[in-house]
Amino acid sequence: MTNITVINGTIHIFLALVMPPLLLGVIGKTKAAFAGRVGAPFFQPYYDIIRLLQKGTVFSTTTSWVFRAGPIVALATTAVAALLIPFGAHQSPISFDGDMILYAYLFALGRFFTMSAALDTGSSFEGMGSAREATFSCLAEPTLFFALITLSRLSGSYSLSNMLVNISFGVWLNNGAALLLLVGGMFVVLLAENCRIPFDDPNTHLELTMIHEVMVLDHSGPAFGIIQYAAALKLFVLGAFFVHLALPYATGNPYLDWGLFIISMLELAVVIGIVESVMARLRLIRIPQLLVGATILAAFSTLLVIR
Amino acid sequence: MYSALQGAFDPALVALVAALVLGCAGIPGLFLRKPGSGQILSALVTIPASLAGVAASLLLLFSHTTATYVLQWNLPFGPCDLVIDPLSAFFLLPVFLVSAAGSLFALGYWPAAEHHTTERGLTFFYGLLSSSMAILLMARNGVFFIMVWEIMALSAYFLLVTEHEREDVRRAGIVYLIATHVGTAALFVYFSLLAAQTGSFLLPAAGSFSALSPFASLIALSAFIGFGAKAGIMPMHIWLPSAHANAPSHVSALMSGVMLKMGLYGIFRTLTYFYDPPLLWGTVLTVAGITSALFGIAFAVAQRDMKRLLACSSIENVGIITTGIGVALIGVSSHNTTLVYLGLAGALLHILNHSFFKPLLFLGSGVVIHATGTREMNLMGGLGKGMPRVALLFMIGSVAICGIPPLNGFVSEFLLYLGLFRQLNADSLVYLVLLAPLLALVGGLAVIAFTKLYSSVFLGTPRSSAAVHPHEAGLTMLVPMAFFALLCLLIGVAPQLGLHLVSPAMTSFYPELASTGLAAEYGVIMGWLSVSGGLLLAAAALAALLWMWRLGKSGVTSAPTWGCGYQRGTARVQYGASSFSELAVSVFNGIMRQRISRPKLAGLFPGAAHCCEAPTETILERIIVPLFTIAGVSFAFLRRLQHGQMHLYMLYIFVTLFIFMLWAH
Amino acid sequence: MISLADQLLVLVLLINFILLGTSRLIFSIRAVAVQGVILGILPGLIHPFSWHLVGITVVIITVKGFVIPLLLVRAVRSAEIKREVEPFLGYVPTLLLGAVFTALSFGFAGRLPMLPEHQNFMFVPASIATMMTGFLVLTTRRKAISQVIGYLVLENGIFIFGLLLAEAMPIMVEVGALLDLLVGTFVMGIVINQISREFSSLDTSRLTSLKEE
Amino acid sequence: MFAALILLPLIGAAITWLIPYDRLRPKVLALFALAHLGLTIQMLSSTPPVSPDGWFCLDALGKIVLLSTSILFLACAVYSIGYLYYRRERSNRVLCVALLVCLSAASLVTITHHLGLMWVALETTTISMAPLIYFNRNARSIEATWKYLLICSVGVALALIGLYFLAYATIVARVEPSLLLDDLIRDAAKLSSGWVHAAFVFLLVGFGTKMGLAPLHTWKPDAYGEAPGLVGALLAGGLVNLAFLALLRIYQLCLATKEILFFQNALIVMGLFSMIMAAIFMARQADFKRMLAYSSVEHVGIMAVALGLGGKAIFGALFHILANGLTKGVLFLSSGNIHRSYNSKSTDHVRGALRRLPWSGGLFLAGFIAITGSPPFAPFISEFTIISSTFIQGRMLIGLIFLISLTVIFIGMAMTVLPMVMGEAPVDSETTSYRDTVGTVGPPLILLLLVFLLGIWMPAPLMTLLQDAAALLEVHQ
Repeated sequence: MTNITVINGTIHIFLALVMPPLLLGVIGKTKAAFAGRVGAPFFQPYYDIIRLLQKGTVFSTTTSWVFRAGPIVALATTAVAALLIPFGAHQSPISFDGDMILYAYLFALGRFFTMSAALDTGSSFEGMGSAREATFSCLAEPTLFFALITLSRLSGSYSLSNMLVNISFGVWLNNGAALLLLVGGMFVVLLAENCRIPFDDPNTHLELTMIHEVMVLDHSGPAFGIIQYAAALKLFVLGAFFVHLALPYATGNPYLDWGLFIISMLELAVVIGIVESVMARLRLIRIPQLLVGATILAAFSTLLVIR
Repeated sequence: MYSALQGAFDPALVALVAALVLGCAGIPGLFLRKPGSGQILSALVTIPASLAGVAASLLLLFSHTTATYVLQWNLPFGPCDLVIDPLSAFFLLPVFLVSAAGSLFALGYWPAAEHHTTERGLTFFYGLLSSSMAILLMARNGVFFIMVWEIMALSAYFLLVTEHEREDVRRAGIVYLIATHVGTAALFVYFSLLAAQTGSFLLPAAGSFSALSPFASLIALSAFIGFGAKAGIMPMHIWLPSAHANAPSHVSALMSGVMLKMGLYGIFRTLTYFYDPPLLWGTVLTVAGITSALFGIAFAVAQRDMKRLLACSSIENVGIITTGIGVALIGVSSHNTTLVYLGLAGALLHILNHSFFKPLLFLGSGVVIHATGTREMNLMGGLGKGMPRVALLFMIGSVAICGIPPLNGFVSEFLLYLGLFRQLNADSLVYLVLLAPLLALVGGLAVIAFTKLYSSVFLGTPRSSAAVHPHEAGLTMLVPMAFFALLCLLIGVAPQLGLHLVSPAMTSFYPELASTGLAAEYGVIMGWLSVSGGLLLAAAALAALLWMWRLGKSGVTSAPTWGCGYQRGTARVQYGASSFSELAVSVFNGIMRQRISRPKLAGLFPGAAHCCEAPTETILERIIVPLFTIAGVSFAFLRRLQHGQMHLYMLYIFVTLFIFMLWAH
Repeated sequence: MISLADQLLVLVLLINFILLGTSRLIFSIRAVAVQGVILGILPGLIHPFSWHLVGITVVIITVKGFVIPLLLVRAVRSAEIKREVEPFLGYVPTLLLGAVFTALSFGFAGRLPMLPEHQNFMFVPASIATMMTGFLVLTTRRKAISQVIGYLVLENGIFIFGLLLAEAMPIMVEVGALLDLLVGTFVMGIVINQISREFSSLDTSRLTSLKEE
Repeated sequence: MFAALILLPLIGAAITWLIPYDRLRPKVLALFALAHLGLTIQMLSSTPPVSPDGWFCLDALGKIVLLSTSILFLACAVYSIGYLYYRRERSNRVLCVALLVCLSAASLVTITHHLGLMWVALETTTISMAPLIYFNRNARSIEATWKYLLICSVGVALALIGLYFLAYATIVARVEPSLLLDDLIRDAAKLSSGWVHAAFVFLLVGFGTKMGLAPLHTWKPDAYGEAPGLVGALLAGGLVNLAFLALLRIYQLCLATKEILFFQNALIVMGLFSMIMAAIFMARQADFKRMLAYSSVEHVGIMAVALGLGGKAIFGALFHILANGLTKGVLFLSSGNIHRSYNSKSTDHVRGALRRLPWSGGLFLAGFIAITGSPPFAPFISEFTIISSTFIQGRMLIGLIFLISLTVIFIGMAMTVLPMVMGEAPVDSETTSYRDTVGTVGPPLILLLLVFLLGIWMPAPLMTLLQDAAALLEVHQ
């Protein structure tokens, strides 16, 4: 426990706590820019969340404790996941052999409760949403594992920190094809898991078309605030994973590396924003095909590295 | 029959006596006049006996000793040994635990007052089933093994057909009986071949013969068929869904939680004989396992009957376990100790875990069915308000069976995953790692299946009159469930315990493991798992506190669910079980093959129409039943030989005579 | 003496052909009776005199020649049927088959490892031919009576062979066998009566209700 | 001693003939059956000396068959008290007399070593059974009786030819001509093989017909189907064993003549064929008594195969004599009760027997489980011994065919039996006066207990008896 690790850990937790909503803000700003608008300020998501936390709550009469547990578990799981994933070139606070499996399954736990909470309201729309969430994330699961296999093979280690920190330009030079395929696959998963366009449109107003947003339709006030924050955190965590693959630069100087990490996260946000503004939402029937496509990309990358 | 078993007072003896007591527990009830007294008596006898049995098994497990008794029987099949080695002791744990829980549960679930005609038989055969399984684990004489095995199978049959007035129960019974008998036939071959090899009906000692010896692969094959049929490995699983769905719930718990494991035990026991299993065997087991897991859970997603869903998920779990065994076996044949360790640990721990959460879920479904009088999930809903405790326990079971942290199901799957990942940097058989994404897919489907089960039963609003007035279960039903839920939590947050529990069985299966430091290494990782489990709970608590605080500040109002402006919403509008899984089913329809009858809507104002989606037993209904019909038809013409014309019967005699005369000269 | 026995055996063979050829039941019963009497005489011709022999002869003649035929005749009368109409296999084909079988049996008997003193006898071929006749009647005739007759002829064939080994067959067994034959035929007679009462005919092709369909 | 065993039933027959009361006769019958069993046990415990002329000798083989026959007969006799109470409409004089005559003849078969005498006794049992099959006095039972009588008589006649050939073989071989088993075995080596072969074929086919090996079994379903339950039990559990004993005698002779191989193969072929036939005919069998008949065909097949295999399987075959006999008793007696209660043998009408007749239905179910070779019942011991010895002898193909047909038979039987006993009795089913009584349930229950006991525990004397018997059938080099 040297004090550099302590410092890194503190920064890690601090970033995980503070930064996520900013990404949403950046995305919003980017989209506004593309639409030729000024758009909401970068910190709008923070305002929203704080506002929501102050609002009163409406509970549906049909709901039970499961409905209340939903947001909490979602937040908790994402938070623990945030502790497992390394930010930038730094080890994550918690890392042990096999933590990537825990990482993957934590999201399953969150999903289980989010979907149950949605179904607890007895509303057909939220049922619809959770049914879609269930199917799509189930299809996204194998992709993540193929990615993990590839990374574990490339790094020769079994914990997220090592396998992600290990990715460098050197690795890119040797296994460029595999990593490229992987980046493609993981980007799709990133968008799908966070219900971004082209999978889902967070700010449409037609419930019939939504996935994630429709699931939380009946949550209000603080609960909704927690959900928003959890969603942002999830984006942040998965984003961190993706950034490691796509933009693996490191200087070796810890403080510079933190800076680099923040920048690359913002880059990612911008990219997502661009994608969202140039693409239209896919028809639901197409989504499974796209996800399977991503799986195939990841599978190929795995085959490339283990052959 | 059996002269007294000589031997000092020791755990093995305790376990043996406990097993026998279990068997006798139901007998007094057959003769007692007062209805129900037998049931209570058997519970009173069974529970202490089982607890003693559990204690004894634990002692045996950790003392790493092997206790042997010789049964003085006078059947012409050589000496009959009863042996408890760590492997048997390990398998004894679920037997005793689940039997005890079930016999307590039965008091509330199957009260003699309501079921005076069936209760006696049920109690008797329940005891017989438990005890036969316990003794099976000790039997080391092939013929004795088969006898106990068949007693087990038959008593399970009689338990299954308790409500034989119902047509589907009868059909399930026949399918089960035929399947198990075919399995027993395979075991006849198995033990005969073993006897042909060793010259006696005693089961061969561990590592006593080579897989290259003649018939070795035939022995393995017959074992795979015979034991696999009982374990429910695809494609020998055909009997399983209907059987588990139609038995009384505590019987389903025993069958699914323990009886399936007897098949797995047989496979384990068989594998101990050979010191050089070829790679092929491991591969076959792995492929069969992962197929069962994938198809099993896929079928589960499609089900509408909640017990059928649970049964299908048993197929999945057995599949995962079998995959673990297969992986371990591959490790054995490729001398990769780590793979052996992780595969075995995953398989054995999952056996234990599955015997915790599956009974929990079956008992829970029993309560639900008891309350609603239906197994059809589409007719339920909103039960969580009527029976909050059951709902909570059922939630724990569901999370655990999905293999999600922080519960026990995750631990065993974690070990298996780790084994597969470890293979990445092994020098050979790297492709094994490709099982991981498949397992992940299985996990995803499991989440779908159990969200569907849990939410359509306990959440939302009642979808039919059946589910309107649920009543909370009595203590006799809640205590067993709570007990299993606690076990799930315990192993979930303290995985080291689970690892500790399986290690003796592992070393007795593969002695080389004792010398390695793997146990310590993975003990540490298990420690990390419990740390993160703790963190998870802490984070949840924090978030909850934050929320509470905010709720305190800002007011709470309650209103009906937001119906998007649609005012006439009824309970039927909500997403039901079938509608929830419809999307997933449509994606995986290649496997599930739903039978969908959609009405033709014609004209401007079509009348009322009815659409029905029914999951099919693909293998049974599309392959096996047609095969039987074909066979029946193709042999039917031979029946004309019995045409009733006597002068032709005479001719048969003379023709036979003639043929034999020709043959003789 | 031996030659006489052979001539009698030829007579037996002739009776076989009569049985195969005739359709009148009473007549064939009589024929069987005659065959029985001949069989009764035969032992006397080939074995030296002894009271045991006399006893045998008397018993055989009474049973085979009189009692059994009487039983059958009674059955026929009570069933009031005269003749075997449309058998499963016509008369001419059965006759031909009978001829073929007889020929075959002569050929076959020639190649059997017989005792030299039996070599030139006609006993074995005659017995085989008679058995074959019995089979033929049993398998081709429709009326219950005819089938009984077939059974009797079969028994006769066996009996002829038995003549060769009187010393191996103790009297007790001989008598027992005869007794069984007698009782058997008696019971068959009863059953035939029942059949004719139940089905108002002796046509066994009606007795085909017990079968798998 | 021997004379007593034969004469006792005959005296009984005479007495029952004279008794004018239908109610009294069955009781007398049971009394004599009991006495006969007592005598049997007495003879088993202290084996009487061989009669001076060597005609009568109770060896281990005879003992086994005698024991099983006597036990079964007692059960049937006791059952007849309860059963005939429901058949008061007709006189049971012939039935009782014929039963006792049959018992006497059966005992004679078991104790004689003179093949000619054995043949006479066998023929007597055949004939004495005919009136029993005809007991129901309807068109179907006449037909059954007629077929049974004629086919079996012809079959046994063929056996007689076989015996004549044997005798002639002795004459040809210039040894002292005789049909005494012991003499034949003594001079077996000298006998001319041609005649002996022919003899074996005729004896196999002859006794095979009586035993009901396919394709000579054609009379069986008819006779078993139409006869009353207790007669069926005696046919399937008693007469079959007598015929098998006859085959065993021939087998002994074959061993001595060293012509054994052909005989063994013939036995295996016929046995397997019988099992396959039984399997085919049991599937979708709508008449449960006929189903039992085919099950009997199957089990004679099993015994034949076991005999053909030799070695350890012989032990199985000998034990199967006992196991099969007793189990068949359970099945036929309980099925008789079910038949009485529903007044129908068709599985379309017979449903829910467990609800309507808890005892008979339960016994029938248990009997089914036992006869299909499930532990813990006696047939499992014998059948497993046979199967395992096929594999231990390395005769995989035979073992597999054996096992497959057993499985198919199980499936067929389950499809017929389970719907019968399970579920609810159909509302439109005929209501009859029959109720389960001690008289009609006790005997099969006792038999079932015996079958169960033998399934888990083999008494030492029985063990020695079986081993002695098996020793008689071992190949002596």
